[in-house]
Amino acid sequence: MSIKLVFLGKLADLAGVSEREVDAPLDWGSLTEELDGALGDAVACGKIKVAVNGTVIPENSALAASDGDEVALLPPVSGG
Amino acid sequence: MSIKLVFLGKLADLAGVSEREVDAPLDWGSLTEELDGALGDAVACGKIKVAVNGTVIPENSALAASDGDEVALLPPVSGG
Amino acid sequence: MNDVRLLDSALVPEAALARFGQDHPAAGGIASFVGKVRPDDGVEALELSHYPPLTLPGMVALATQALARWPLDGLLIHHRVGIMQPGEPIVLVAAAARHRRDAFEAAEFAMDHLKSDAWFWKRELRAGTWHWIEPRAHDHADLKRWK
Amino acid sequence: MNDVRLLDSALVPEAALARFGQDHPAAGGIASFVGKVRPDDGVEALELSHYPPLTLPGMVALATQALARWPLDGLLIHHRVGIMQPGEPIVLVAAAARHRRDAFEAAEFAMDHLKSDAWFWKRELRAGTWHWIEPRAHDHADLKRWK
Repeated sequence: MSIKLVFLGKLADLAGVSEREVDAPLDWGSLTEELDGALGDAVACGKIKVAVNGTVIPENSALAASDGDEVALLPPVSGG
Repeated sequence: MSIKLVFLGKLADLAGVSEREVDAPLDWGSLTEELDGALGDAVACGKIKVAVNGTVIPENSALAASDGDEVALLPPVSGG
Repeated sequence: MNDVRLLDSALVPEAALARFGQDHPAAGGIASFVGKVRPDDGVEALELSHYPPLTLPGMVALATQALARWPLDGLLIHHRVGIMQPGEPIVLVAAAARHRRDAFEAAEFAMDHLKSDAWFWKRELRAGTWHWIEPRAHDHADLKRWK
Repeated sequence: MNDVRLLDSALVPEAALARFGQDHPAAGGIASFVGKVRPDDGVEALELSHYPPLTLPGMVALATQALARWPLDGLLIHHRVGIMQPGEPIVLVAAAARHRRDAFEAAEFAMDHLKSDAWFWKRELRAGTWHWIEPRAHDHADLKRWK
């Protein structure tokens, strides 16, 4: 009954790991509760996009992940 | 007392040679008289530019070449 | 037709271009661009990270978009990930086409999107400390050209 | 800074580009273009003739113009003369710059001028007969972009 959270870019630094298991199910509310400190702030306020199983979802608030899903947190991509 | 005439592009085909000696001095009138047949027509009517000793002259009618000069007849350059 | 790759070891632009040219013998022209880690600004190293489920598929989609927009014989996109030293190539884009304007435009289109609309995160090592690179307003201006 | 050449034997773009890249290690990017004899239209060979007192000096002046117009680290123009077979490279242009837009623009500027405003005369061998290539209206439209 778990979900794999993947942290990209600076979020991996803030999380201290590049991935972590969390309990299923997961929505945007439970995700932001799960992440605390600077990581939680960055995810809540930081123009993060979310991909579920390799597909970016249109609205973070529509997150609805279940057992076995991979949820990636994608900060804005770096400039050229 | 001679001038080297250089024929470029299709003018070399029409002249049958890539260069020819002609008597000095040479102006635009004596040049067009000197060249006959299809070559003469191409030079007289063909948007030809003229270089004297490696410098393109602004007006063909201003041609005034003397002994030892190199006069090049330049048809329009080919497109890409 | 397209040759789109993520590379985790050295990108050798000349070798890739030579192969690309052989693969498209009928193209009248090939426009290309090589982007390198600039050996200035005190940057000691650059690290690019990616997310496999998105990054390469996004690059493939970008190539498909370019091919739909310009009459190309082929498009090549090779992009590094991992740690690179100053002077090392990061990206190679090449577009083969009958007409040079199409080749140039497709290569610029691909570069503009790779630089600001592809799933890469970069950090630079400066004075022994890693710094994440943020998005730049200028990148979005570059993308607007193609809307 | 600039590397401008007329070549009467094979032009090998990859080798020239590799050297150019080494010559400009500080450039963030290199945009380049290779033009080849198209292996279609029944063309069996292409011959380019030039006039030494004008052709190379004109190419050098073109490179100088590009360098005055864009902030470039360097510009390379290599152009073939003589007889070429289908598929053979005719021209290589490469521009090294800190910013990719400058590199792309300078390379296109150089190509547009080489194609229609440089002292080259071309003829094609088709079905055993040589045909001179005339100027094209389209070329002049290409040049207008840069006025």
